[in-house]
Amino acid sequence: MKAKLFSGFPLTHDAQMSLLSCKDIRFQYPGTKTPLFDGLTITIDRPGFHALFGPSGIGKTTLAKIISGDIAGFSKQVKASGKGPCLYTYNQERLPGWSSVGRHVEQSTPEGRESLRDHLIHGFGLSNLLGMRFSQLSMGQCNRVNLLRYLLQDFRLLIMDESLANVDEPTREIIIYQIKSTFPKAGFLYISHNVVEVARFCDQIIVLRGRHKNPRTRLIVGQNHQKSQPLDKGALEASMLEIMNAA
Amino acid sequence: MKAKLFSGFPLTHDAQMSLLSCKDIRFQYPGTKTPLFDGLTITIDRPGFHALFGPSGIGKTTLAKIISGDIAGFSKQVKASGKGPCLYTYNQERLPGWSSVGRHVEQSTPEGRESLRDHLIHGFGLSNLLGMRFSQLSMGQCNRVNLLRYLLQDFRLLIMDESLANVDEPTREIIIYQIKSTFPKAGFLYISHNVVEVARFCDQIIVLRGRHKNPRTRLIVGQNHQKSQPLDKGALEASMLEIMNAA
Amino acid sequence: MLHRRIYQFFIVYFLGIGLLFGIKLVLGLSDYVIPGPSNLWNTATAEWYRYLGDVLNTFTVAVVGQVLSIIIALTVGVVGRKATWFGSFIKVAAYNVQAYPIVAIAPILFILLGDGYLTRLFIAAMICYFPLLLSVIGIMGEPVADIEHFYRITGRLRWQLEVKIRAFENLYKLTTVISGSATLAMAGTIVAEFIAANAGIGYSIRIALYQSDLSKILVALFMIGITLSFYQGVLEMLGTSLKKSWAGK
Amino acid sequence: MLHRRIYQFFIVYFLGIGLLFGIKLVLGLSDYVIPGPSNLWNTATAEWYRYLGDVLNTFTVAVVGQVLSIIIALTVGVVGRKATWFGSFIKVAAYNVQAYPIVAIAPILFILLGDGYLTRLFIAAMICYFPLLLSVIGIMGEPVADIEHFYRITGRLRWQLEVKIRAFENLYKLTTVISGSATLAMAGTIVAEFIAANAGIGYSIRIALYQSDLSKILVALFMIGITLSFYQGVLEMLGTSLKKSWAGK
Amino acid sequence: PGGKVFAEEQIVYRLKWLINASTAGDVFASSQGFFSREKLNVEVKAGGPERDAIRELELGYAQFGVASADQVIRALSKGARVKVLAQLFQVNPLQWIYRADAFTLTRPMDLAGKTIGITYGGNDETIMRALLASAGMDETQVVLAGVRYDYTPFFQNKVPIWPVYRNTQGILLSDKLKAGEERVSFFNPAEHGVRFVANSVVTSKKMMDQAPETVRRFTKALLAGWEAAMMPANETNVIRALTVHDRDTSKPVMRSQLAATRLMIQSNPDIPIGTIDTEAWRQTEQIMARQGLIPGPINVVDHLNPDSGL
Ligand SMILES: Nc1ncnc2c1ncn2[C@@H]1O[C@H](COP(=O)(O)OP(=O)(O)OP(=O)(O)O)[C@@H](O)[C@H]1O
Ligand SMILES: Nc1ncnc2c1ncn2[C@@H]1O[C@H](COP(=O)(O)OP(=O)(O)OP(=O)(O)O)[C@@H](O)[C@H]1O
Ligand SMILES: [Mg+2]
Ligand SMILES: [Mg+2]
Repeated sequence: MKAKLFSGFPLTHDAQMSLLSCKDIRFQYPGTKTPLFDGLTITIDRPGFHALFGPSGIGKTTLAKIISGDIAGFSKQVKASGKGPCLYTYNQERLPGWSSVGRHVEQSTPEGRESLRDHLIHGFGLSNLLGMRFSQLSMGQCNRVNLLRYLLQDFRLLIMDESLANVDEPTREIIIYQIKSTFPKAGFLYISHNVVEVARFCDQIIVLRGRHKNPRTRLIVGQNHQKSQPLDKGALEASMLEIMNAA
Repeated sequence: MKAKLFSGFPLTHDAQMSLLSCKDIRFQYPGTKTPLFDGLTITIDRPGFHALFGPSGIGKTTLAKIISGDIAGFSKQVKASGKGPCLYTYNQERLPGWSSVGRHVEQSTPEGRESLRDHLIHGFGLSNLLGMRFSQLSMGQCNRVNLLRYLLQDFRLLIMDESLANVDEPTREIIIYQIKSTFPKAGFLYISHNVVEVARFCDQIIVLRGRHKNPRTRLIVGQNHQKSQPLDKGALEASMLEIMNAA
Repeated sequence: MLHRRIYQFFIVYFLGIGLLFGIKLVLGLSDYVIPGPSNLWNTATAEWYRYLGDVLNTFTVAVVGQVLSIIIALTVGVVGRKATWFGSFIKVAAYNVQAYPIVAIAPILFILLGDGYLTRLFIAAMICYFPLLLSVIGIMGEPVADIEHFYRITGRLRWQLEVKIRAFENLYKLTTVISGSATLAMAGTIVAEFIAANAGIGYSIRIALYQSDLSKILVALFMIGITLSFYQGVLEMLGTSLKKSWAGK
Repeated sequence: MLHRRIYQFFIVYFLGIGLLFGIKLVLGLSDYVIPGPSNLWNTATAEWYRYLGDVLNTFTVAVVGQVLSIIIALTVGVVGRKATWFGSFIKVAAYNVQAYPIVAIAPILFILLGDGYLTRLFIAAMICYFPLLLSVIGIMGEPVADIEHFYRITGRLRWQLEVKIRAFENLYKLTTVISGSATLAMAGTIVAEFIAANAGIGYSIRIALYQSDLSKILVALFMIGITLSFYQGVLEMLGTSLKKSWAGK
Repeated sequence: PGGKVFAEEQIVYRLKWLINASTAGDVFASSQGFFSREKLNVEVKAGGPERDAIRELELGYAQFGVASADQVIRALSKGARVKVLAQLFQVNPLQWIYRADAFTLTRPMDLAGKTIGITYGGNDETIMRALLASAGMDETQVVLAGVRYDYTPFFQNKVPIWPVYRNTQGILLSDKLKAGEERVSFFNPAEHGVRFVANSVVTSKKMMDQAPETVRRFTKALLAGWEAAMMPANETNVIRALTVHDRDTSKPVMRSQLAATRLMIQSNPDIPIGTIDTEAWRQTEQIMARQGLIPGPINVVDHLNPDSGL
């Protein structure tokens, strides 16, 4: 029933083209001695729910911002297919405080996506929070509200930088399943430190590795699990192992 | 060798007394309709590495602040044993920006704990970051630097509110083992959404449950795993299941 | 809060008067340099009512002037907040005009505006707006990245929204500066009356000065102070209730 | 940045002059009401050097006055930031003193400080400090919870540290207000000279006003503007480099 | 329709200073209907330090005004076309006050070695310099101290010789010092040959050319008003008229002020009020030229209209 509800939602992504390709990216933070990336190349060949994984401080956030254009100057090296922008969202974003969360979300809902919004609000467990101000929410509630408003926008690729880091696991699971079923053809890049989660839900996993490892990245195929499917525990553990070994 | 290094560190906690006891706590946020807690009672009977667990928005942060005194007015209902204050730390704290992270940590190290500090800096993987400003750190790096400076202080109980939420799992594992081995007799209350982690590393787990469940809390015993021990996978899974069922 | 402001003002005022009497006593100054208590008291009973009228007259101009200056400061601040050429030009213009002492440009103002209410208002606004402007520029020039990011990246960040976000995030600072600027509006109006009006307490002070009547001036200062303390108190209460209704806390 | 400020000042100034000339032309006014270009030019060539000296004289007082006012504002702001009785008392005192127009309290100042350098300095500082104070109170009164929490809970939050944290987190706003306040210090010094000194450009303007010599005033305004643009530019550069060295960016 | 056939002409008359005893005739002319009898509706506006009647004439904000002679001469030298209609003060009220018990000033040489207050840029500076020059004194023989509106240096005896308007401030100050048991005297430059003209009634040349009849009627009414105001019999009415605007001066003080004013408006009963002292104007121009306050001769006498009110 849910899937049908939003069949009218424009799915802007062309499955033929690669979702994302970054070529030969070199980046160095001003004031630092060594470049963070030096000739980094990444390709994800299809839409879907993918992940960016790697140890803390390796450059996930930086790479995400380069892809989305939040760090400017890489429009030549970064290509993403489809229409709409690459959006980047992170877990410390805030909503303005002058009216309730519900009102803000309402105002940033593009026309025609009201039922999508209501569907997501319900699925994300936010129905009771719409009357509150953002500053009154708990961390995980903040996370969810923020992610929700991004999902309502047009995008060719949505990068979620630890967007669910402060949400409990059962809720997170529900949300991920919901995203996957509601936007089956969109592109997502999910940044998370949770190996199980990444291995289980993601299609392809880009593992960013230490500065001195070669190659800098490894692409690993995850289980891309859907709610209705049975979960192959063995395969999952294999994926997890592969990811952990790669990092 | 490490354990020896800090045998001189004053362990202020008396194993005879209960670590923490909260009695009949009632709390309601101003402007809300129903109390968040109404007659909440919790006891942890011994020092160690414990957890506070529960779904997003259930009141973990609030309870933590009540215990630490960050939310004032509960000194009668909350008792904790030992000398030193209850400290509360959360993952969104920041260090001032006017000098390097290393310098700030140095300045907030109490006298005589310099070697403890250096030991933790190394163990937390922060050695290379000491020259940077806090605003230049990645999220996980911020988490670690912040937690580190709290560990250097006197406390009878340290509440860590998602303090490692943005750190990758292998690093987090190292850090937790390190805390447990360095402060074997101190009291910790670890707030995390990661069931595996909580079940594996924590001694006792307070599970905060939904408003309409009775009782509001359940106390579950975890594996309290130490680095040197073998890990009993079956027992771990049992603990996890128990926790998940309780929540 | 309001009554506290007022009795605190009494303390301040009588400390000041006490200081003056002390100086008079120590240096043995005659009544025409610093008036004695009885002289002051007589003047007060004779003039307070008239001066109250004058102060209220001044006060109404000051309130309008303050509103005007808030509008000017917000406009200039919003336009000048950007690091663009035009933004910095507006800033340069605003800063320069401010540096010209009002007494020096008063002749030019009279040429342009004639005399009367408008000039008085304009001078009051000019004196009051600049400090507001500095704060507004400081606040409006600094992004609130964690909030603005969503609107920027989705192309929704109109300047109005940007201004609203930054104003909201700095509500405490803004209300402090705005309620404090009441003081400046009052002082500005008095200066304006001093150089260019036939009414208001500034005009009365000017005559008292001309007649070298310090006790009248001290009475006038009392009336000014009490009115302002009251106004300030009211503004602060308004600010608090604004914060409550806008920020919900 | 510096040269941009200066040429933008030129634009502002000559726009203003152009406007005046336009009015003169349209209304057919004599040189007495608005001086003509040749009159202005002659005055400029005759007086610029002397006025430059005067402006520099004023400028030195303004700089000292500004430093003084920064110190006063920080002191009062830091003491008055708390919502305690004493804090609010200090605020009431500071606000009230400000509301008294300087012309009205000049006689009292004169008795206390005599005329000359000190009075000039004091008046300049008085005019300049208040806007700074408002910003400082606004900034110092608002906790930066995410940073202060650690220091507060571990008992390390001395007032110095609290002030340092809040200042640092609002560095952009503070530097904007401080560099902008140079303007006020300059205007304040000129006012002081106007009412209480025998030196400086304010004093020269006063004489020119007595002589109804608008062209002298326009030349004086030019000298003031150019000096101030220069100073402001330098302050902004200092601010930028302070931010760089303190904030490392 | 009944009522007036001719509407009264709307006129703005800008004074030089705030309304006080020095403007007695101006206020009286208005309050006693002297203007309306001439079919003029005159609004008398107080002046002030930032006011300049001559500018307002040119800008059309006023049709008549009061200006000091030095203002007129300066304006003429800058091409303003202004005409003098009447000279109100025959004796310049600008004089110097001092404590009579400390010393006596009978001739300019007595100033030697003393500290004298002058308003730099004001016409008291011009007058004092002219006085010193005419007495053959060097400026180094005296100490000139800049003064402002605030009398504290005089009160504290730091500047013992202080410039005041004899008929207004002079009275207030002598009263104040009298209360402190001190006596004062005044030093009047006119008694030592410096006749610097003070306030006069002016209008624009344009007004003069285009509405000579209005000018005539205005001047006539104004001078008649002054005439009436200066009559001791009318004193109570004059004081009542002034008190409407000047609420700060007590009646006894105002009475003394009026008495002093009378002596300056009509120093010689044979000379009608408003008479233009051409010789004094010539001297005033000369003094200003000598001190470099105007670039060259302007023949101020050509701009005086001694007959306008007749
Ligand atoms: N503004 C900056 N200036 C200098 N170095 C920076 C800056 N921002 C980030 N870095 C450094 O760049 C590296 C990559 O940071 P980034 O935030 O991309 O890491 P990350 O992979 O997202 O880590 P985490 O999982 O902890 O969020 C880090 O080592 C960090 O210290
Ligand atoms: N200032 C406030 N005013 C009103 N309600 C609040 C306020 N702060 C928190 N709440 C509400 O109280 C409840 C508990 O919040 P709390 O932050 O303690 O949750 P939490 O268990 O820490 O959740 P999370 O895991 O998401 O951080 C939430 O439902 C939240 O919306
Ligand atoms: Mg990151
Ligand atoms: Mg929480």
